[in-house]
Amino acid sequence: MNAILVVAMALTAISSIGVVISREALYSALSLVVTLGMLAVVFLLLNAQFLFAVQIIIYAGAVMVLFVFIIALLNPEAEDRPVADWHMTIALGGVVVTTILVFVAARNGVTYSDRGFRGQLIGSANNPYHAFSFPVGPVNASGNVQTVAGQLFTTFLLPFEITSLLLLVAAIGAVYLTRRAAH
Amino acid sequence: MTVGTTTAQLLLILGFPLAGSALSGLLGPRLGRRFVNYAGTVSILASFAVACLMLSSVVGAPHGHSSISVRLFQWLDLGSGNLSVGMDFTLDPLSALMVMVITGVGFLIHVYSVGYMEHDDGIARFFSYMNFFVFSMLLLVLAADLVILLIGWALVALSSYLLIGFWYERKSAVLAARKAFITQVIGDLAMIIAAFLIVLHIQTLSMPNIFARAGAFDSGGILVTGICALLAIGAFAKSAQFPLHTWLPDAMEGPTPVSALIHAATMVTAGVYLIARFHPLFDRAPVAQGMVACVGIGTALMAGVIALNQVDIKRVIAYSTMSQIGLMIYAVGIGAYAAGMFQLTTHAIFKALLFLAAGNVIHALHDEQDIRAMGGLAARMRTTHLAFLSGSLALAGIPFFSGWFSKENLLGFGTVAGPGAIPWLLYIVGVGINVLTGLYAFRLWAVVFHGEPQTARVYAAQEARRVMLVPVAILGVLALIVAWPLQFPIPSTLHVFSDFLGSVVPTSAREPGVGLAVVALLIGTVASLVGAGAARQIWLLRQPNAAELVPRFPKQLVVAAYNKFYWDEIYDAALVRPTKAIARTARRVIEPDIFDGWIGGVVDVMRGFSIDLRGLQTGLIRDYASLFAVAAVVFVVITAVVVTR
Amino acid sequence: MSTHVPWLTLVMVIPVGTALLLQLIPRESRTAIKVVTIGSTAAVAIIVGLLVGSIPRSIGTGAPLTLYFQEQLKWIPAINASYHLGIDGLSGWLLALNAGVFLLGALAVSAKGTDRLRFYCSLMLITETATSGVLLSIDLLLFYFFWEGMLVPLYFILGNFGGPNRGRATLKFIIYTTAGSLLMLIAIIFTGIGHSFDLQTLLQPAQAVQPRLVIPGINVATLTSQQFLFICFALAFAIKIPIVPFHTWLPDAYESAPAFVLVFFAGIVSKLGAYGFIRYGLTLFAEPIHYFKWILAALAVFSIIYGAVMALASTDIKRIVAYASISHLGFVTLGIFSLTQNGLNGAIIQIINHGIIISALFLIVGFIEVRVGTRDRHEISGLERRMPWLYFFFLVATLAGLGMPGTNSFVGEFTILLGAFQLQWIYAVAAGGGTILACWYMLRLHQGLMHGPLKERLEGVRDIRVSEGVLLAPLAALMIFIGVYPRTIGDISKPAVAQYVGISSQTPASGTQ
Amino acid sequence: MVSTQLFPYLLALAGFLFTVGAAGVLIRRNPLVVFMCIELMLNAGNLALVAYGRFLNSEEGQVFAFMVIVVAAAEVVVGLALITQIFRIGRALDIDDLSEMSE
Repeated sequence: MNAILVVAMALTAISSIGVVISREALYSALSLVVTLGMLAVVFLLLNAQFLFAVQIIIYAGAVMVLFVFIIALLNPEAEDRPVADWHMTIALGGVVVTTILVFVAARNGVTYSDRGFRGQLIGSANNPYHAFSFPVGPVNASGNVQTVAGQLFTTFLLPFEITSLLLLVAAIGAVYLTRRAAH
Repeated sequence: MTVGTTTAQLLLILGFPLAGSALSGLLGPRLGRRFVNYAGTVSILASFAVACLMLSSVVGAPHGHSSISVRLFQWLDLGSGNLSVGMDFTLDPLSALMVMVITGVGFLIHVYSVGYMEHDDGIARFFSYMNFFVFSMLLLVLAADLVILLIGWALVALSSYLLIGFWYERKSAVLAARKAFITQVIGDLAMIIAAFLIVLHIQTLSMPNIFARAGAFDSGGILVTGICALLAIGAFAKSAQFPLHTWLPDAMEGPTPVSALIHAATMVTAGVYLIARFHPLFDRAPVAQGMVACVGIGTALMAGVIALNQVDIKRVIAYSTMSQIGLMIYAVGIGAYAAGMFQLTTHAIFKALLFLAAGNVIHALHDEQDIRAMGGLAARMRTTHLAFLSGSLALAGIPFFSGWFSKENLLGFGTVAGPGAIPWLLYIVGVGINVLTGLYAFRLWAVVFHGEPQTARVYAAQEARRVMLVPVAILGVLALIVAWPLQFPIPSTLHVFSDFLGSVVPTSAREPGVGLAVVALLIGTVASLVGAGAARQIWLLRQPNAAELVPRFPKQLVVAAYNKFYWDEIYDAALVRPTKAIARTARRVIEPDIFDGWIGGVVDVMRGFSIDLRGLQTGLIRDYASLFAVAAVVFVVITAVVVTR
Repeated sequence: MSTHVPWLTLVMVIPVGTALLLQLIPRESRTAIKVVTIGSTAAVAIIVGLLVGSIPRSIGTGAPLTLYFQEQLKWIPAINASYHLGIDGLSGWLLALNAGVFLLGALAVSAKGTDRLRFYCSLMLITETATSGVLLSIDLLLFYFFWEGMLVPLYFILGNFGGPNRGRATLKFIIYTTAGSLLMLIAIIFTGIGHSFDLQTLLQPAQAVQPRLVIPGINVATLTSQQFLFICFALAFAIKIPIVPFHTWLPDAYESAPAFVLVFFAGIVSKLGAYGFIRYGLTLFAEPIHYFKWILAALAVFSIIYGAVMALASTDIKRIVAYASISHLGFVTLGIFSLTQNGLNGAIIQIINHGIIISALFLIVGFIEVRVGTRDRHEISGLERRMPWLYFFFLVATLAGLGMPGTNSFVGEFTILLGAFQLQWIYAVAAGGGTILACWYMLRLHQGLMHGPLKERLEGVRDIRVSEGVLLAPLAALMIFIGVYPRTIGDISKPAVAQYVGISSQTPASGTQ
Repeated sequence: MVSTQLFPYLLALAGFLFTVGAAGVLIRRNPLVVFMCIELMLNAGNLALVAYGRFLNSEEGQVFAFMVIVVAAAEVVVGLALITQIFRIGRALDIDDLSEMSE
């Protein structure tokens, strides 16, 4: 399992670079498909079966199809080059610095509490990560979808309903925008 | 007297004028002149009728029970130790007397006004204001709580303001009204501060309680002296005493009935009433009393001198009013409260009479007020002339006219005002004022009614209509006889009046003995007769002629007296102009440069910053996003690395 | 009234709900829009009237503050911020004033003559929700939310419906008030974080005397942290009232706003600063307020006199009224910082009075401006002949404005001056001098416009219409009624004031009945 | 079973994806690609949520990730509609050209 996870993670990282550096929008889109698919695998391995399904259905099935469709429809010319001035420096620096920082922080168990940022050594008694207990019980008992749904429709019902409203608004907005263009 | 009937009487006596005012004001313009004439006068008559009932119940009350207080409702109550005021009214001999004067004289003046104002469009407004004044004045004299008294005190000033400015298209009337009002507010403020001192010291503003607890103040102490001095300032403002006297002559811009009612008979004497009412405090503050007496006699002297040098008929009478009230203030200042109130009563009658008679003259001469343009009216306006003569005789203190009784009575108390030179000096000046009064009273009478007519208008003058003549005639008779059954200026002879007031204002312990009183009476009477006789010589017989006499006096004195001793100019230069200059400076310099300026300085600094920062605003999303990213990373680094450890 | 119904929430929700509802009405049905707006504000006014009427007259037993009709829900539990509403004798009266001025504002707006009526009415209703929220919230954070929220609709109102100078004036007002309230936000966070934002909870423990903060390095003792926090609060409130050095937004904003806006803008918004001082200054900052009362009371006296002097110097009739407003609000401030029961009761009475008087004065000035076409006091005279009814209402409002005994503001000024006298007699005397100046400028304004010969240009001026008289008549009636029977306000404000004074003097509110 | 040792790497991957997405936003000109990069950033967030949820033994991470997906979908719908619009009125698909704020 760990091996599969490592491979999926590596593929995610590589294909994400592809999204940014491909010159053609279509290649970017295809790289993104890979990234999202590999992320779905990561989700599955992290016991998030429901999200795995959602990721595949919504991203691969809907969003990316839409992207590819639009690209095909508009057929934009190939970009010559990405911007290569100081923005590039910031971008590259940001990628490196942030990744390392996050890794170091996570590795050292830096947490935020009401007393500010605090670092703890891994394995110490105060480190919340020294003894993970996997949610085997509830997942095995009722299945991931059921537990997530339980949360979604009880505790987070209001945000859930609000997102549905958001979707509706977005749909109406899209129709409205494209309809006006017809005139 | 029971509380129930007293409450009913109070409500009626206050309600009639108020209702009359509302009816005249609201319905008057619709229903027309006839309605207003009736609404305006009948309301006061009804009030007068109730006042008579009231007086009879006060007179008929058993000894020691002639004072009754009622509370209509609690006005404001902020808890113990704080402000607590009731809408309280007291009916006692003092207030009953004042109510009689206000409604009685007031009614006659209202009737007179029907004739005087018959050609004026604003009759509804006029009667509305007049009735409102009567209501306010009644509120003032009936109030049993200092705050309620203050309300009445200010409302009479308001009615006075409205009536002085009645002919509002005249600039001078408008200014006079404002001046009167602002002067009154200065007095109000002094009284309000006096009220604060009282309530903070003895925790009550209810007047019966104040008087009952007057013992809480140290006799002659600084506190009670301060309170009395402040109350006296209020009284001075209302009664046009120096240094708050300048509004009264200007107030003659109002219609003549207004001058008669407000600026002669009732409102201006409220100061005397106030001091008499607060005598338990004044009795404990001899320094304040002395100040009051000095101011009173000083004003009386100054006003008398000015009256002698004025040429406007109403202004002469106005200054004479000021002078007479000065005498009353002097009386209450030396503790002769009943004597002061007696003078107040007779003065209300004869001074209203003089004003109304003068009003007849003015009316007949089509608004001519300069006495140099009159003369020889006696033959053309017989009744008015007789009435005016009666008023002048009373004013001058000629024996057996009402003024003689009251004024000699008052001056008699001056002989025992106290040890030392100053009380005697005041008394001597008081006697001098008797001479002065005789002089200006008969100067006016002689110049207006005798001698050769000075203008063509005089030849065309006709006697006033009956509605104006009857009130004048009634007052003329009253001015002669009203004092006879009440009080004789020698103690322990006839003292109905002082007995009547005795339960409220106990007769001063310092009462002149009979012998001293007779001597004082003779001196005073002789002085009055000398003044009147001299006036007859100078202005009626013209031997010697006034024109010859005037140069014998210092020229500056005559000019200064003609210019009212320049008090208006002094106040203008000392108070009005500096305030205006400060206001101009505030508008031109302080507001824009300092108060707007400091905020402007902050704005300038901010603007400098923003100009520096403008270089970052390229307008490209990309640049903004980059900056955002850098800032985010920097923030994370700072928090993670610096803050953590 | 039943306490099971969330009346206070209703008071807040009705206006904003109506504002949403208005969007369903077509823009063109102006009458319908106006009627709905009036109906909504009237409904709020009725509810508030009943609520205020049912506030008990006796000293409450709730600790530390007695509040009625309370509602409490969790809002942000993590930082102990709650949706806590309640009223007492103080906020009750302000709420009544609030409901009254907005009803008046709804009545005053002309259905025909106003551009974008629906937009305006919506904004006005949202403002009402915000001002009600300021008065109702017991939670500091909630208070701040509404305090700032009020500025949003006001910005659009002033920016869209003002006179020629509106851009600058609006910006000045918004920046001024926001600057003040941001400092207050810092102080609120400092006060509440890690503890609670609920006023009731914050007041529970006795406040220990805090040491003065020392500037490190030079070792100069400054003020305690409490005092610094109070300064932050005080600045926000002082700007809103405004007290004199912070007042310059007011004349500009009042000058540019039309009368129907000023009815509620001048009627309630500036009173909220005074309310804040009593509700939060006296309770949370008992020690600092005693420390600073001398300077604040002195500033109040200066406001009284300075406002009066500026009113004397102005020729624009609207600016005169605006400066008069500054002067009157100085009395309110003086009453508050007398820290006596008399002064505070007077301040509450005067807050109500000023709302009534200033609304009336601005309406009158507006009516005159519309008819005459100028605001220069020298250009207008002798209107009494043409407009007797307006003259009457103007007279009553003028007299009330100058503190005439028998009108409402005499009650307020008398009690305030009494309180100030208890604090320091010289303050009362100086403030009393302000009343003499008030007399001067108010009478000069009134007489200048109404008296004197009628200018030829003004021959055709008409008296106010019935619909305009209907606006002024209840105001004039209230001015006289409160002057004759001030217990109406005093009885309800008294127990609340006793509590605030009790808290501010660190002693339990004792029954004075 | 996934080793807990991988947790820091998962978070690092999330950070990496996020910054790569951000870099794309910064350096790409084509609005379509910029959109894809935003999707990348959103997914980075999702990954962090899911990873934390997994290791803190809570479903809430997934719930939030689900909502993020919904929001992302809504955003894509509107965004793409806008892009077609821009294309239809005949403007080049270049973010710098489209900026109205510069100059």
